[in-house]
Amino acid sequence: MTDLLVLNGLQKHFGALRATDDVSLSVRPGTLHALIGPNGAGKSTLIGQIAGTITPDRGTITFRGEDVTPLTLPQRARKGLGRTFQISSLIPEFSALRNVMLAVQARQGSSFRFWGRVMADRSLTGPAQACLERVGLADRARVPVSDLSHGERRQLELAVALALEPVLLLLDEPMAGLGPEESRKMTDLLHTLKRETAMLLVEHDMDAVFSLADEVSVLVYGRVIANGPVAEIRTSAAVREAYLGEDA
Amino acid sequence: EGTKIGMITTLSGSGAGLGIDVRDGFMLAVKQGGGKLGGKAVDVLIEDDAQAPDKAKQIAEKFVKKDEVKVMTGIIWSNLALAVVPGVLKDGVTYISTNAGPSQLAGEKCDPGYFNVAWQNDNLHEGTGKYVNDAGFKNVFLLAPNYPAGKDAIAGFQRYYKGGVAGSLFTKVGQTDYAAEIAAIRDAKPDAVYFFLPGGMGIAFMKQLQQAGLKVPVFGPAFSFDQDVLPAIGDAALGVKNASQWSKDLDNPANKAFVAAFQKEYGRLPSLYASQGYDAAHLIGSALKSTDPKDAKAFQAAVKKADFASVRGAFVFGPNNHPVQDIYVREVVKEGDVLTNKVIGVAFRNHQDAYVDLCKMQ
Amino acid sequence: MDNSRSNSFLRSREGVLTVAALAVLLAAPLVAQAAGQTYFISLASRVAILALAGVGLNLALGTGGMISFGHAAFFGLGGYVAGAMVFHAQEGGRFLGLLEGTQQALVSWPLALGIAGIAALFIGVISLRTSGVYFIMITLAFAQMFYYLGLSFPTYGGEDGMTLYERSTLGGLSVSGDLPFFFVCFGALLLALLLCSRLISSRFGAALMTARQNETRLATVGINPFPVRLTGFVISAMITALAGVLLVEQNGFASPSLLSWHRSGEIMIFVILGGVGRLIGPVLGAAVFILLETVIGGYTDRWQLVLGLVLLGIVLFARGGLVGLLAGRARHD
Amino acid sequence: MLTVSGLETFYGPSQALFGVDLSLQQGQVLALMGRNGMGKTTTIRSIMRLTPPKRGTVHFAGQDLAGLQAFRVARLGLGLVPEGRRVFAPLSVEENLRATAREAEDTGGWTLQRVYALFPRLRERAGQAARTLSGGEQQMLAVGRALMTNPRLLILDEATEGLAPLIRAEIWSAIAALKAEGLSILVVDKHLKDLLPLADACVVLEKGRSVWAGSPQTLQGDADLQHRYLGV
Amino acid sequence: MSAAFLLEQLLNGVQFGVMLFLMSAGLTLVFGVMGLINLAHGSLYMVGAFVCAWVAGATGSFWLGLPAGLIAAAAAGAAVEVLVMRRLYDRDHLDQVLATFSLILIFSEGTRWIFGNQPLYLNIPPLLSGVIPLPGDGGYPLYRVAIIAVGIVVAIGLYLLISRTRLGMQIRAGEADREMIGALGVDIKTLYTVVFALGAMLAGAAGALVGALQSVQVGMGESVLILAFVVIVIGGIGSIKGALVAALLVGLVDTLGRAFLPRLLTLVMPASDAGTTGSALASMAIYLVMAAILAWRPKGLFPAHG
Ligand SMILES: Nc1ncnc2c1ncn2[C@@H]1O[C@H](COP(=O)(O)OP(=O)(O)OP(=O)(O)O)[C@@H](O)[C@H]1O
Ligand SMILES: Nc1ncnc2c1ncn2[C@@H]1O[C@H](COP(=O)(O)OP(=O)(O)OP(=O)(O)O)[C@@H](O)[C@H]1O
Ligand SMILES: CC(C)C[C@H](N)C(=O)O
Ligand SMILES: [Mg+2]
Ligand SMILES: [Mg+2]
Repeated sequence: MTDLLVLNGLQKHFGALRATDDVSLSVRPGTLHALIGPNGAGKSTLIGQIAGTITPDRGTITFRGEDVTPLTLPQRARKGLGRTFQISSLIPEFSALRNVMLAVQARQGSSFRFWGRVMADRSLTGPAQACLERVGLADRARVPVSDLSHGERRQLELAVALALEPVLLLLDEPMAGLGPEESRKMTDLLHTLKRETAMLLVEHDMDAVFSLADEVSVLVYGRVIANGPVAEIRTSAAVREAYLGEDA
Repeated sequence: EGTKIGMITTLSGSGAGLGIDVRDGFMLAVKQGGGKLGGKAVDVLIEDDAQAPDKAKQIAEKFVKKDEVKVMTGIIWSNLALAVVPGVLKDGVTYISTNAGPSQLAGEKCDPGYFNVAWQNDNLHEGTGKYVNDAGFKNVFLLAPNYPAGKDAIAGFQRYYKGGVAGSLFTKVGQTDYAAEIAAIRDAKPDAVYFFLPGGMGIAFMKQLQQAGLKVPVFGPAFSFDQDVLPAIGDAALGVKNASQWSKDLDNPANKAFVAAFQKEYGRLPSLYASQGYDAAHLIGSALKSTDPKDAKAFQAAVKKADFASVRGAFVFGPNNHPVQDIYVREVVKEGDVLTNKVIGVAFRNHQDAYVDLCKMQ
Repeated sequence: MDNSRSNSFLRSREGVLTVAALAVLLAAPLVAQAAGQTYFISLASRVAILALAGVGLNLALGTGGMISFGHAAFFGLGGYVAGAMVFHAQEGGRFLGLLEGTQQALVSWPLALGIAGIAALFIGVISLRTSGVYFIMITLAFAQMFYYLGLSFPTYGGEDGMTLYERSTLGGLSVSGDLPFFFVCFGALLLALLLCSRLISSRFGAALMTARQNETRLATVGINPFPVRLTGFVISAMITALAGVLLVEQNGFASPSLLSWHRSGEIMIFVILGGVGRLIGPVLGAAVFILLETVIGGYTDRWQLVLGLVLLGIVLFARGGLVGLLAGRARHD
Repeated sequence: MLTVSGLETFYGPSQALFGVDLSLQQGQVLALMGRNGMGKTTTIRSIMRLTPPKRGTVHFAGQDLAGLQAFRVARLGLGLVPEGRRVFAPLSVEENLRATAREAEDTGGWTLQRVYALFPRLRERAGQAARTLSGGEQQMLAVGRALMTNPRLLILDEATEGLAPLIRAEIWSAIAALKAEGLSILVVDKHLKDLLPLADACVVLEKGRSVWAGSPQTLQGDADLQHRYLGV
Repeated sequence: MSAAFLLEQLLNGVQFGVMLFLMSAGLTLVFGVMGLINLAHGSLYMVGAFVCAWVAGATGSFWLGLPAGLIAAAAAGAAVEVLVMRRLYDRDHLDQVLATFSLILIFSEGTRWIFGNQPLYLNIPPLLSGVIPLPGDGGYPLYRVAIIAVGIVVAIGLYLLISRTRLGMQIRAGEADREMIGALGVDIKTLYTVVFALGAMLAGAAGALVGALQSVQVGMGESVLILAFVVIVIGGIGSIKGALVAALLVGLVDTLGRAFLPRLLTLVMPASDAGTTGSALASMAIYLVMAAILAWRPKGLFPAHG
């Protein structure tokens, strides 16, 4: 089986700074690939390039065998690249349900219908409600985002991404700001999701990373310094020195 | 309850000075008559058009439909008059223009219900044109705003000025910086400048011309040098010649009384706009004496006689209901501290506008 | 809103307000007619027309977050095209050298909307590259170009404008009477409101509202914001253009003041005063503004001062405009 | 040094705090704990008078803070590292540090050089706009910015959120150093493992009330307590 | 066409640009830095001009009128900030639009009430009333040269104030996060009142200086206001440098367009049409330029962010 996502020699400079420095890496289907590294290592920049918000200076991104480097953000999303944001990015005036419905609608590719009422449209509400159920927000469907707590927003963020039925899900620090209990719930949720979609996870919560990941890449100063299964990374002296410290 | 007269005029915005003078002149006459014109009680409804055509149109509609006004007056600007007048005439209103005198309404679109008590737009420009021509200037620079009355101005001037044109520029309406135009004038080396810039535009132009140290004789219609702008222009205006159908110093009893009363009432000298408002009131009064505007035919016939003592001296209406009158040449002088105009000659006697032949209403 | 929800909208305070406002607007001219006060019929028509212009802008501004300061361009363009057709029907000549004039509204009005729509498409494609205040100003720039074009277009009178001596006829119907014409205006307003309310709750509406609130989110789920915005902008422009058409028909007069930035500002004031993004907002805004202007103007020369104070009071003390004051904050699903 | 009693705070009509009491001695580290949404941030906002409390009192160094505007409270010597960083996005790193800096009353206060020494990464990025910093870099900047006001009481609300383990450890050792210098500190943080050894006292919030106060040793020793209030 | 003519037109463009800069600088400060849309900025310009003209008229001295105009504009600005704008910082920009639109109405009618309907007289001081000779037999008013000088000094001063001083940092920080800067001990309310008054004072300065060139009348601020917005948008909102460059650009485009477009068009069309078409095009020129620049750089020439 070919790799789902292949990054080849990606580079991104900001002035003199090499935020991404010749990164090559691949994500296999059906796996959860974690990306860790110190603050400012370039993880979010890398996610941005894969999703399409940041244009790389050089290198290619191949997704499901196709070169997606020239595609725009929405085009990539339609090819099956879903993402969540490090800082929640939802539609504040909409209810949780409508936030997810928008994703369902996008997947159906039907945003130029002007007359029918979305709330009366079972082909939108049905799947959206299902996604909310999966993340445990079913009973909060009609609550506007502005009234949701921080943790609930992170869950909703995930529900929106799920509604796109992505082939690969890009997750940027989904645990940030969650308390111990919510973190554990989120980890459980990602565990069940692992069965359907491949994921690229950026996270500083090592408990979560080590319990979820199949494979880990370590990014330092824009470069991949290590790559391999969890056990290997965990014990790598270089990784300990650059990132983990005494923590793990 | 007296006869209703609807006055639509400009009382706000940069053109407010003109409308306020027309109104004050008109209301002075009403006040002198003790609330009556021609012995009949009148009820003057005054509304501000803010110099916007559609606003004027709305007010006219309200006057016609709500207040059932049969006589209207007061509009300052040609574009507003063209928006309002044809419509109200259809509704049987008699319209007395106090200032706007677009050529269309003097020519093809003339109407028995429309009278202009001031002048046709071109008249004062024609007067200055004649004077400049007679004075022997051969190479004049022309300046006017880029709008229809501006083009009428240039056309009117050139109808009687036969010399060469050193250059001509159309400026933006409401423009206040004329540095670029002044440089162009300097560069063209004309022997005189003719400009038509009413209100604040003229103030700015004259001041800047003087500041630029450009010593060239300037001429204009009275609009560029009347009492509403002279104090603000300052000494830059001294000695400038301009043409007008009226002047503060015209020697007739009506005018003497008007100027004195106006000064007493409002504490300032009247402008030609004020004189036009005052005349309009008396014109209406003269017709009210014997008729009622509800009988439009009779009323209009009475208006056409122009049987009142105009502050400009005698005048009659021509076949197109526009004045046949003398056009004077004035000079800006200083009386004590006050800048004002003095008649120094006559450009035309019994002058008639150029569009009368296009008017089918003979 | 599904069906049960649309009923709940009608029962909500905002719904009641909407129905009440429209009922008053409809009833006023009927009462005026009965009382022989025909002037109030034209006043009501004008309220309906300017409200319609506001409804158009509200779609771009309130729903789509595109603060256009150039809607006078569409308002005036619609008005000028419709006016030009009547003008040519009366005075001969051809529109743009191509089309014979006509007094048939069923021909000239759609033509006016079509041309305004094309202009909006063109302006939108360029302007939507920008956002925020840059968008405000680039739309103003385009409107100013149209304004100066109108000023110097001698065929249609330049600054003098053009006077039309008769209204267009609608099919076989004459709308020269005040009351029939009011019904046309009111009908147009009602249709536009219906269109907007359906649009907002449709799939397109969801995308358009998201484009306003969170553009990245829209792109991330795979919807390109640009065509969504552009479509919203064009529809909005065409609604406003219809208002321009009606105003020219009502006044029998078209002039560059239709295109001036004051006009854009005025339409925007209606929307803000009424309540941005609220269905009935522009209607309330236009009605209150015009009434204030007429009433205060009747009492004092200093009406601008009083109007200014009243408006200031409303902004400072009523969040969300008049609708916000009367019906509370907006509810969404 | 800081005494809070009976704090009740509202967001519009909805009440978030229902009675919070706590007190912090000069030179102490106080850990404010509780699950998500229990009112920790709101307590801090109430102390700083960013969201003025409806009832209850706050005294700092003997002074009643009632009626003061937030900037006056800050000038008394409260330095805030807010939840979610809130660095000044368009300003450069150095400008962020300098804009609100206040001189220390005595020598040995915080200066640009000392902050850079604490976070060398910030020195590297000194001229860069804060908006383009990585999440963790922004967090360091927020801490540095608060230190530059030379506070007498440092308030850290989730200051290690999103930091890499190594940096987190550095921040903790920096906090320990500050404590050793005698600075009073109020900390909210979810990493109990790091926090408890440093704390002198703990207060636990639940649903807007302070429900437990005691020493970190007691808390650490009581698994039931931890589970009940903190979900650990 | 002589070289002196060209030079004079260039100077005119620069002078007009500098005047626009004075007007725009305050606007871009208040808007880019404080996040406020202030349509009433033109009214502050008017206040400056009226008070300057009135005091100069009463005392006979422009040099007393000028500071009076500045103080009056600054005071009006401070009052507007304290009474109105302060309540609108956390509101939508559109609320600010409506509020400041109301302020225009209030200011215009209020000014008319106080000063009457007639334009006021304000002339340039004798000290500055000379003409500087230009090559050829041209000349250029000293007063306009003085305006250019004032503009340049203000530009440099403001640039330094905003980008180099701690006060400037605090102002910019306040725009980014008003609550946070307060929580760190800065009295942002007072600071903003001061900045607003400073912006108002610059507008008042522009009004007073220009009042001596033009007519001082109600409504004088309106057209300048639109141009000032054009300038700050072309320059990039919040950027003092951008405002200066854009103001000069707009000043030159407008002046040179008026001076040369009608002539240029005579090459391709009859002279009578060229006059009208040329002046119509000249009026449009700055808007064409703005649309082109924004289509090319959607955040203006010097985007302050990013
Ligand atoms: N637009 C930009 N301009 C300049 N530098 C930038 C820009 N965006 C990011 N950087 C820099 O690039 C580096 C990588 O940033 P990035 O956000 O990818 O880090 P990260 O690995 O996600 O860190 P964290 O774990 O702290 O979120 C940082 O040093 C950051 O300051
Ligand atoms: N701006 C706000 N408006 C309305 N309610 C709010 C606001 N901020 C917080 N709340 C509510 O107040 C309560 C306390 O929130 P607070 O942010 O103080 O909790 P916290 O303990 O800091 O949580 P976390 O660990 O998630 O930061 C929560 O129920 C929250 O939903
Ligand atoms: C001031 C007037 C001379 C104006 C001119 N009559 C016009 O029609 O616009
Ligand atoms: Mg990151
Ligand atoms: Mg918190």
